[in-house]
Amino acid sequence: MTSRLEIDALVCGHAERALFAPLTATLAAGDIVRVAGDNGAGKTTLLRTLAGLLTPLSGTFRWSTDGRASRAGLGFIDHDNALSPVLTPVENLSAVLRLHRNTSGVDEFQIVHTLAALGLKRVAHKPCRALSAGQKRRTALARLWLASCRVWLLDEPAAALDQASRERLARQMQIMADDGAAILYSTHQALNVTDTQVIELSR
Amino acid sequence: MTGTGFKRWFHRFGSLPYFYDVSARWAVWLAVPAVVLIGYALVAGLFVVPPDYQQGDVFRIIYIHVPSAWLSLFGYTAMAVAGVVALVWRLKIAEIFIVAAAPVGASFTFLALVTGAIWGEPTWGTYWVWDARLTSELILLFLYLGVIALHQAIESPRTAARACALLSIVGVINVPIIHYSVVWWTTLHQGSTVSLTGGSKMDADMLWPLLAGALGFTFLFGWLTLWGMRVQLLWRERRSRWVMKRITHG
Amino acid sequence: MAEPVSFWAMGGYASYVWSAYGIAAVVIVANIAVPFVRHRALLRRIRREEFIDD
Amino acid sequence: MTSVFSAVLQRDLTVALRQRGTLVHHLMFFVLVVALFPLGTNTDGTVLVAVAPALIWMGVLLSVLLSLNDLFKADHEYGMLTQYLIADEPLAIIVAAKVLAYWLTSGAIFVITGPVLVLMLGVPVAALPVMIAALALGTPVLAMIGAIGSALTLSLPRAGLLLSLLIFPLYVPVLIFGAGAMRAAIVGLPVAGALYVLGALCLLAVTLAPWVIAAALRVGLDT
Repeated sequence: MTSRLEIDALVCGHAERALFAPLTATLAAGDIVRVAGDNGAGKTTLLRTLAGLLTPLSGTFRWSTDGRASRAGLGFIDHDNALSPVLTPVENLSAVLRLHRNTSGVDEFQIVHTLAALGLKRVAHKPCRALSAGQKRRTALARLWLASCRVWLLDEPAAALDQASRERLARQMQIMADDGAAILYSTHQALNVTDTQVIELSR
Repeated sequence: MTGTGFKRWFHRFGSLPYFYDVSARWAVWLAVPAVVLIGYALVAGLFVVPPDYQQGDVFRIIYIHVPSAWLSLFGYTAMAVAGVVALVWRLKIAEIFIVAAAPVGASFTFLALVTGAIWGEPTWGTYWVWDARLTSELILLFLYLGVIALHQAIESPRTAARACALLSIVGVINVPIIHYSVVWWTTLHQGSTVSLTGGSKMDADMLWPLLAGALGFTFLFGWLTLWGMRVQLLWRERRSRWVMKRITHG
Repeated sequence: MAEPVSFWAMGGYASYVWSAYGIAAVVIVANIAVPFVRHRALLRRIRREEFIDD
Repeated sequence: MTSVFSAVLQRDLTVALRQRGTLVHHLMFFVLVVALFPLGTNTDGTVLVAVAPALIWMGVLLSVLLSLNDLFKADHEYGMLTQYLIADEPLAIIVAAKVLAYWLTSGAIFVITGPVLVLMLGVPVAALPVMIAALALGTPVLAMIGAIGSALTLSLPRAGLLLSLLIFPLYVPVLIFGAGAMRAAIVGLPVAGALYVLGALCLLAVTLAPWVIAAALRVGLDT
């Protein structure tokens, strides 16, 4: 199952004000595309538009999986980590994973195992409000290991991560790309992944 | 109109600069019939039509009350239809229509309520009677105020208009349900009160001014809403080039 | 034609009929005036290029 | 399809049960509104009995209004709503699960405590079954319509008062038939008609509202 994204002269913005010049690009299986641009250039707006949350000002974009137009199997990790402070990391992750059709079979053991690999074994069963920003970010990123999505949109995945976690994140992104997933991400800190393409958002 | 003809017209009609220019001319075609019809309705209603044998001259308020009551319903239904168009075809003109029509509809609903109350006083002895129509009219006013308040509360104009579109659709589904439940409630409550227009069958010369008045009010509603749309359009597109072009040399 | 003398009296209901028509006139005039005033004010603001930077 | 429904339902119920405080607050508000009202009237029972149905329903309406903003607000803040919107499963199913969880933690409580409170207002015990039926059929409609208003005012920081203006007019049919059924029960008139209409409203709300709520969420978040 391979997914593709074609962007044609897309312009995003808020309240009729365009944030960047019309953008044309494609994202195919195995690509790692980095969205570059300084603060406020519209990186988050672009990602949220491609995820289908915002309507673009003009231009179009088309998702297709094996030729059929569909946005199934899309993974989106943005600034807020979709973690309810009352629930534990395990409960939060199983709730989010159940939303994807192809990963609803993940059981608690796999979740705890992945959290342990990310150094979160001690806090796996504590309410998320007790976690630090870095721990919350790693819990949110655990979805990269657990959900087998074909396309990933990552909004500054490396935010609040220490050096070791950034290395682990970069390695996992590389593995997923080699495995045929398509990744579109924005970041401020450099991540040593081989970007197949860099989209520069300029006015 | 062939398929492509309609599509081209639909997109041109949908394009905002085209609408802004053309609406000035359309306004005339709405204003003239409005003035003529309302003029005829008022003149006939106040002078020509003989007083009602039961209520005497106070019944002449009908020539304002019924047209505005009709307009309150017509306006809200029009907003709901525009809501469907705005949400399904994402047509900005339809969004702008809803936002412009809401205050006009609300003021005529208010007018229907006030004239109903004024008319009720001599007829029933109190200004407010929980009559089925008046109560439904009051709730309809709240529905209008809800749309207006929602539009003012939401920051971005696009989201505000689309939220109002959805609220109008939900509202219009509820209007008949609300009316039915109010009628059930009033009949249960105090038996069927004499309806405002009285049981007497309206004979022809009383009826014509009424129909003319209602039609005239509808044209007036169209004219007022059209102007409201032009203002909304300028506000939402104030930064775009076509507005600058038309304004600086206009 | 109702005789002009009692026209204003409206058969004793003058206050009701004319207050209703008066309020109707006020509502209609207000609905005409508001868009016009706003339209002109908006034109003035746009001409003064107030929105270029905001 | 059903796995997502039960997953979302289970998650929301867990969240609600871990914050038992808010449940108690909603219940206390309802009890206070109904319990303190008689202090404002003279003590002869006939007035209270006559006004009891209206008081119970207004108490339920106000409590629902107050408890509505924690329906989507929390998930919106933590970004969970974003995940719901881009999920593969239809949003209407997820929303239906959320509203059911919300109803279980608020509406259902009013259905149980309402009749008990109404005894304080001097309503004959014989009328209690109808009261329970009316509340059980009416509160889901309040939850569903309230959820539409809550979704529309999602992006607003303080939407409480606006929410009441949006949804109270839509609550009128439930108020009329709910209180109407109770009044008929108190005086022994037939109640079938009012309860059937309430049932119809309930069915209409439960089947149509989730799609409207889903659309409202997409519109509300599209800023």
